[in-house]
Amino acid sequence: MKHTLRQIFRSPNFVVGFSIFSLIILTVIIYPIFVPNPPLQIIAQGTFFEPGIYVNTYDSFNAPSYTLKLDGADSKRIASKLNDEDRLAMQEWLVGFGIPENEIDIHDTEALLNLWNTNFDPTKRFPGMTNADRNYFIRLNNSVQGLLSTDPAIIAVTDEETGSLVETDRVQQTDYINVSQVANVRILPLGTDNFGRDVLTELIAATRVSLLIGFVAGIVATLIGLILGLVSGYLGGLVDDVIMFITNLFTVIPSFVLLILISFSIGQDQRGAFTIAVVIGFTSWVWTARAVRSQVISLRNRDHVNLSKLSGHSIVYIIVNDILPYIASYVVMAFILQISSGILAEAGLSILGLGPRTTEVPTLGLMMNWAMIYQAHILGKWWAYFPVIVTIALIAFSMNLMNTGMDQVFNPTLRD
Amino acid sequence: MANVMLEVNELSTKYITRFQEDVYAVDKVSIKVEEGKSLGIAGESGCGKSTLALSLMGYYFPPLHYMGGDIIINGNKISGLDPDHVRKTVLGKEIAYIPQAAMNALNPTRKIIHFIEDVILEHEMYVTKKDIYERAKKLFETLGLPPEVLQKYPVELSGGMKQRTVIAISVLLLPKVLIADEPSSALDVTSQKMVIKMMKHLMDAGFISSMIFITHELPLLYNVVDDIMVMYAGQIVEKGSSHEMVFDPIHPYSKGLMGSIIVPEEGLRDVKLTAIPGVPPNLKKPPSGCRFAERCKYVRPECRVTSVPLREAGDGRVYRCIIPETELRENYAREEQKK
Amino acid sequence: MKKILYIVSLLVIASMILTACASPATEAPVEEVATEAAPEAATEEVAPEEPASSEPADPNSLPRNETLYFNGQQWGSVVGWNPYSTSNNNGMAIAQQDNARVLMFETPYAYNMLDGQVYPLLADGAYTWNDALTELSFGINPAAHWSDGSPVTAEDVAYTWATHVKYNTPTGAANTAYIEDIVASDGSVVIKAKLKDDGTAVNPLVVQAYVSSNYVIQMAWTQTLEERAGGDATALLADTAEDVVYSGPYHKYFADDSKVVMIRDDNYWGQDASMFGKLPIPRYLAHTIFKDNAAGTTALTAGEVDVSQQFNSNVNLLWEQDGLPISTYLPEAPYQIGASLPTAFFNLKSPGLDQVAVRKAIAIAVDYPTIIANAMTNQSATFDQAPRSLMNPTAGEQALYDHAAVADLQWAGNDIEGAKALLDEAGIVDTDGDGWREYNGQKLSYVATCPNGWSDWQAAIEVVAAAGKEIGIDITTNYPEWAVYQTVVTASDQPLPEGYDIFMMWSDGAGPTQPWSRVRHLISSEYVGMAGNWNGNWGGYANADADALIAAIPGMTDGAEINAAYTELVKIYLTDVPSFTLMYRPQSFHTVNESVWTNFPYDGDGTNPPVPPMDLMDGWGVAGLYNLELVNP
Amino acid sequence: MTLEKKLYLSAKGVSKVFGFGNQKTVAVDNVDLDLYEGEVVSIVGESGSGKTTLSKILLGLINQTEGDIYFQGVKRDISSHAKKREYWKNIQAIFQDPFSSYNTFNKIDTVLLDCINMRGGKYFPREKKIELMKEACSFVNLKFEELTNKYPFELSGGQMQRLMIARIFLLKPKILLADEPTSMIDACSRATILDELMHLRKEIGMTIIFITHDIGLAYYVSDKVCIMEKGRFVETGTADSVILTPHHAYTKRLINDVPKIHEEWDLTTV
Repeated sequence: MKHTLRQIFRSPNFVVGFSIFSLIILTVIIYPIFVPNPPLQIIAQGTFFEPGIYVNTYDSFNAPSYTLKLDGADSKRIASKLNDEDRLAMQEWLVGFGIPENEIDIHDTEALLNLWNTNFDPTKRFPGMTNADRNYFIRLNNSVQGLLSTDPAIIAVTDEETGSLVETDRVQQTDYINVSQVANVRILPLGTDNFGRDVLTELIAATRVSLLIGFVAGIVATLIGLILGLVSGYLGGLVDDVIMFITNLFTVIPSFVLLILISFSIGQDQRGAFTIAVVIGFTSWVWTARAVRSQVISLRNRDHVNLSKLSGHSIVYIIVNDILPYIASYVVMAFILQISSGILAEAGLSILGLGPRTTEVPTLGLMMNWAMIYQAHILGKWWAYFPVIVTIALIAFSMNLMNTGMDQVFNPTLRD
Repeated sequence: MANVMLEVNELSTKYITRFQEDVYAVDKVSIKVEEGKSLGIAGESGCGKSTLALSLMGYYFPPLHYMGGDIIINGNKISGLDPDHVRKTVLGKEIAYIPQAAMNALNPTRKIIHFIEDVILEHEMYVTKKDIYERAKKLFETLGLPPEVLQKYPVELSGGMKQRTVIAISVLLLPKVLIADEPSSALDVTSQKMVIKMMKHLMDAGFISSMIFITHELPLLYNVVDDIMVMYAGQIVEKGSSHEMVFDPIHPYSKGLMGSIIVPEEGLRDVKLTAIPGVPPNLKKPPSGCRFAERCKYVRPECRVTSVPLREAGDGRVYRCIIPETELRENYAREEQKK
Repeated sequence: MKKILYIVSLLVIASMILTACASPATEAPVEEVATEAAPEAATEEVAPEEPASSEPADPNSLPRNETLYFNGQQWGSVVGWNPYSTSNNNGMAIAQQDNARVLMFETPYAYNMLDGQVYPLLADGAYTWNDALTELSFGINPAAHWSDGSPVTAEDVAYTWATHVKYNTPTGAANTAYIEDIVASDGSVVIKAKLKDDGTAVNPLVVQAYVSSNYVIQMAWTQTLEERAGGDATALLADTAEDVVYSGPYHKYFADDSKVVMIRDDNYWGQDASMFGKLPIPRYLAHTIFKDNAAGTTALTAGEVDVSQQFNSNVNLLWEQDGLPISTYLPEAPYQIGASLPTAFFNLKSPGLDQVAVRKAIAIAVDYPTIIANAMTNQSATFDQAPRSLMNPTAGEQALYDHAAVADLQWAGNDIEGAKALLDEAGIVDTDGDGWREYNGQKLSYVATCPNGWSDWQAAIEVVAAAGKEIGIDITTNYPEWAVYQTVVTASDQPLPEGYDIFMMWSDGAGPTQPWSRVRHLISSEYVGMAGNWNGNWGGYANADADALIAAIPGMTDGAEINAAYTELVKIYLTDVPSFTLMYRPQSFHTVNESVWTNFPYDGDGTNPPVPPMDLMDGWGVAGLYNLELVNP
Repeated sequence: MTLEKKLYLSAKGVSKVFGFGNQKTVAVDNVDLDLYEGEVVSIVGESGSGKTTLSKILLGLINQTEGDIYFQGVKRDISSHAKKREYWKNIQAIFQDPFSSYNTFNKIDTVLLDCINMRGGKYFPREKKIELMKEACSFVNLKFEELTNKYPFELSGGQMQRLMIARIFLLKPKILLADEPTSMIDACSRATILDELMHLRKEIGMTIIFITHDIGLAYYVSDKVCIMEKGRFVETGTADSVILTPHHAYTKRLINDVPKIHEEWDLTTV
């Protein structure tokens, strides 16, 4: 046993797979300790906030202010509101309304804005100008208002008695705050999803659930497959025929279709993560059963089994002691594959809307499902779905690597 | 002196296992086979005889690695050449190798004639399939195989027929030297006899010039080859003509081997079989002294220390033992009397 | 070898994920209709009556600058073109609500949701009521003629009604309680309202609405159809009517399971100076049938769709972020004109939900700003802008009740503490310490439901469920398929099964009978126990006061009186909370891509009367078709 | 002679058919066999002759299709696990491949302990058990101390097969069925194994059925030889009479085709 383990850990495939998998498990365990936010809490009002550091604006006014005189602050400010495309568009509008092109210097911000402010009229339309264009120019006009102003911004509060505004503070353009001195800062490394949930926290919780689903599904599938395979292979005869008939039935019906039918028929109110895991397990034992059976058939005529019989051992003893150890490595490999296929099956089901109930736990599939429903892929909100894909891929990949590694150790024909 | 077809000088090869351990399977083996002669290699399983056969081809692929020595076929040195070159110009043409259980390696979905086409087309570009068929048919007829076999699938043939077909295919390109590793051991006695008959015919009819035959079945070897070489733990321990080797072995190991021969002949029941206790050494760490020392009845302290060179015993016989030939023979005679 | 293994396994995983993603279950929010009556091949179909200026194009490669592309109206193959039937699954030509589609079949008047007025279409000038409000009459535009060249007559209007009644079509069944008869007299149409015992009309509002929501169908063709059906109502309604005679500007050109194309009738009577004075601009109206919203959005962004009637999440990003020439009716949030009120209904028979405290607690705990910002991606007016009531957020309806009088009853949502206090006060507390409240010893545990694939509703339901957790009421979600869902919800003669404690349905949008009809559908007890209830009040709410007010309003003429009645109804609604509105939704999502066509209606486009954002096909929205221009002529 | 010796095991008209219909193969065809106390009987046949099937029938590992087996004159009854256990106290086997005869997951001690248990020694004190195992090992010239706590794969093929004999030593069955016990063993170890088998036979007065394809080996060890071809016994008799003066054509061919060393191997007769 020790020897086998050592061999397994010498396989580079296994080691890489195992490292990735351990890393995932560790993250899943450790992250919630440090970031105990509830994964399903809706924190953002609005969809798909970009990844980044969110600093509370209100608190930032109250944070100590520092003056930093940095070069190019103005131009950065202007560039953020008025890029080259916008300047060209302004030029286009101005030319469209009769300003000679040579009078417009789009790089001279002040002159351009002067020209713009004196000429722009939101009601005017030139041929070929669409409503979308018109809206764009209106938005552009709004965004450049006061762009060149050097005045400080005024912070005022409402006087409760008179209802008038009372100036409390002025924010200079050179004022800076230190983020660490702001009371409320939330880092959203992967932004938020369509519900306004923190994607990273949700992802990690979902990974945990998906792994659990995978494990439960794997255990269920492997147990059913193992027991049926052992019984059918060792006893043979009528028992074998009956079990193989059932197994063939399950083989002929694609298991994913079966899975969909079962999940559909048990109704969503019954579909907890555990139930889904059991259902997945229940539909995916077939190959384990068949493989175990064929292994057992080849084992049951081996001399050591005959010898064990001659030593007067009972069927159960023989199955447990003389058959099971020989297929154990195989079963472990099948188990690993079942786990990863269980995770994928859950993801597939959830994407079809047949996954576990949504209000209790996040799962990887559900996250994908909602990201797709809210068209994150069309809108380019990659953080809502891409990390999920990567996670699923990493889990499946690491499991397959481990399996390949073990296969190289256990399967003599693959040895090099 | 007849033309030397195959000459091997101090050939050493090793396996490298998955755990990067070296197994020194062939240790400085030298062989000379003259034209028209056949050599048998005998030994316990794991003594390196199959590895030697593989090494003789000069074509090495992992986990087998070449360590040193020369292989000269018909005057051409093939060791140290580019493996691809060896595969294209040497294998099949100069030297042919029939591995153990070769007959079970035939792709069951292809007809026999297709294997033949593959072999010929690999080496000759401008032949038609019809020509190939004619050639194959002629060859099969000469070798006493029914030509219908050509159009059959491997599964349709009996084991003996399959093995004979494999041998026929391997001599298609008329190699000088044929190396056969246990070509008849999985067959029933009658098929075995037919295979042997065909191999002898190959020699007699000049399809091949020399043959190396590897088996652990001594009675068979005795009846097939001119000379027998006994291997033990990757080394040659004794070599001589087959009659001498069977009836008058020098080395204690050969003696043990020959004493275990069982044949259905009158008087067999009265013979006491000899036994060699113990197991061969681990070739990952071969002993520095005599490799047989651990199992040898006549072992002396110095056996375990110094490595033993091959000694000449006249008439081309060699043996690897510290104890002189005469002393060994005396020992054997004394034991004979004890019984 | 190992490298290859890595790559292969990566590829396998990638493809598994991709295949899985490729089939999201976002099913169209439209009833799936079996295609047993699939339309025949198009090539031999209706050619224009008179030779057109040029040969019509191949339906599979229509000239882009003569074709206006739609999406979101049609989610499966068209079943038929029979205007008597309501099961044609024909989103372009037949679908008929308060705002009838008038592209192929026309109504006497076209309703404009923006100003609440009706404009004559087939009718000749405004309709008139008699003094007693029992008879409504209007003339027929003498220019109006059918596609076969014969004039549209008052007899056609009368015969259409007679047929509806004779065969008890859905239209007939819905109106016989209010309309006694429609007759042609002196070339005019007279609609006689059904009278109450006291001699007044049962409901003048419905009578009035009839003229803008029901198609006029040719008498001669109707007789052909009757003959074909042999007088059998089922056969008549099942007829696919490929030979139908129509009066509208467009008609069927091609239809299969991937698209529907309509072609302009260049002989359309509406080019008469008395009507539009010209033909509508696009020669073809093409509607591609997409698999789901995502596919529709992709086509819209690619410029393959000009007018999109579907929920495009975060639609503003399409122009703000991607700079696409896409716009909605309003340039800023809520982007669309809200008209209907997607509503969560309480099953009043569920244990605990019979308690006002529980209902109201759930309703006030829900985080509406999040629903609007997240589920609707801001494409709904907020409840700050339009406080909850029975009215939609249009100015006209908002003016119909006294906001101040119900201000005390309003809630902003997200009021967890208030909800908890309300429940504590009602004695509904957690007695066994499991974190969930009990009522009568039973844990408050509900399932909130809406159809699967209706993404904005699903997201809203998720937010509702989240609110339950906050206040100690266990709410889980469930998304059955629409086919199942609608069967369950509309069977008001049977108790709602388990899993339908809180469920979402729509309310009426904008129309000539609104907001009366919406109010009625939301709270009138007349639907309790009705088999096949497609109207409303699916939760089984009954309130005699409300019923009385609903019955009285259509007969009222005094504005103040109506106002007081509506205020009272809103009061009842906000007090009893039989259901609660989650968001506002437009009548039609109206998102346009101006890559090819421009001059679509938008807020403040200067049209008079204003063209409503009804995708250029519903009611007065059709007027927008005459204003379109090519971006690059 | 037959009067003195007890009839131990006999088979009467035993047949075994596998499959049915077109797939039907007759593995053992109407075989009669009488085995007397103390005899060594060889069943010689080439692969596919049915000798392994016959041995499994005799062992009670598979059931015959037809015919009866008598053990010590009584019809054998192995219908239940307990009865089988009882039967197997009297008849035991050594199989062809020592490498597959061991459960590689169990230590070697298990094999021997199983035998002690089977002989009713389950509750013997530990020392007694070790004593028994040591005795068995030394009988086959193995050192128990070197074997205990080892796994089968740490042994050579010869050692494994000898341990199998030690097992038989512990079990002391009346009949031993040796199914090609030396075919996977190197020639050098073969003699040792055969020696030890014969030694054991003398020691515990055992009757041996020797199953082999090697006619020379059969001749070397047995009193009586049965030549089996295609499921039938074609020639039966004492070893000398069958091997030295064969009558049946098949026996003749078999003997003729085996390479010999003192006689000419006639390659022309194939």
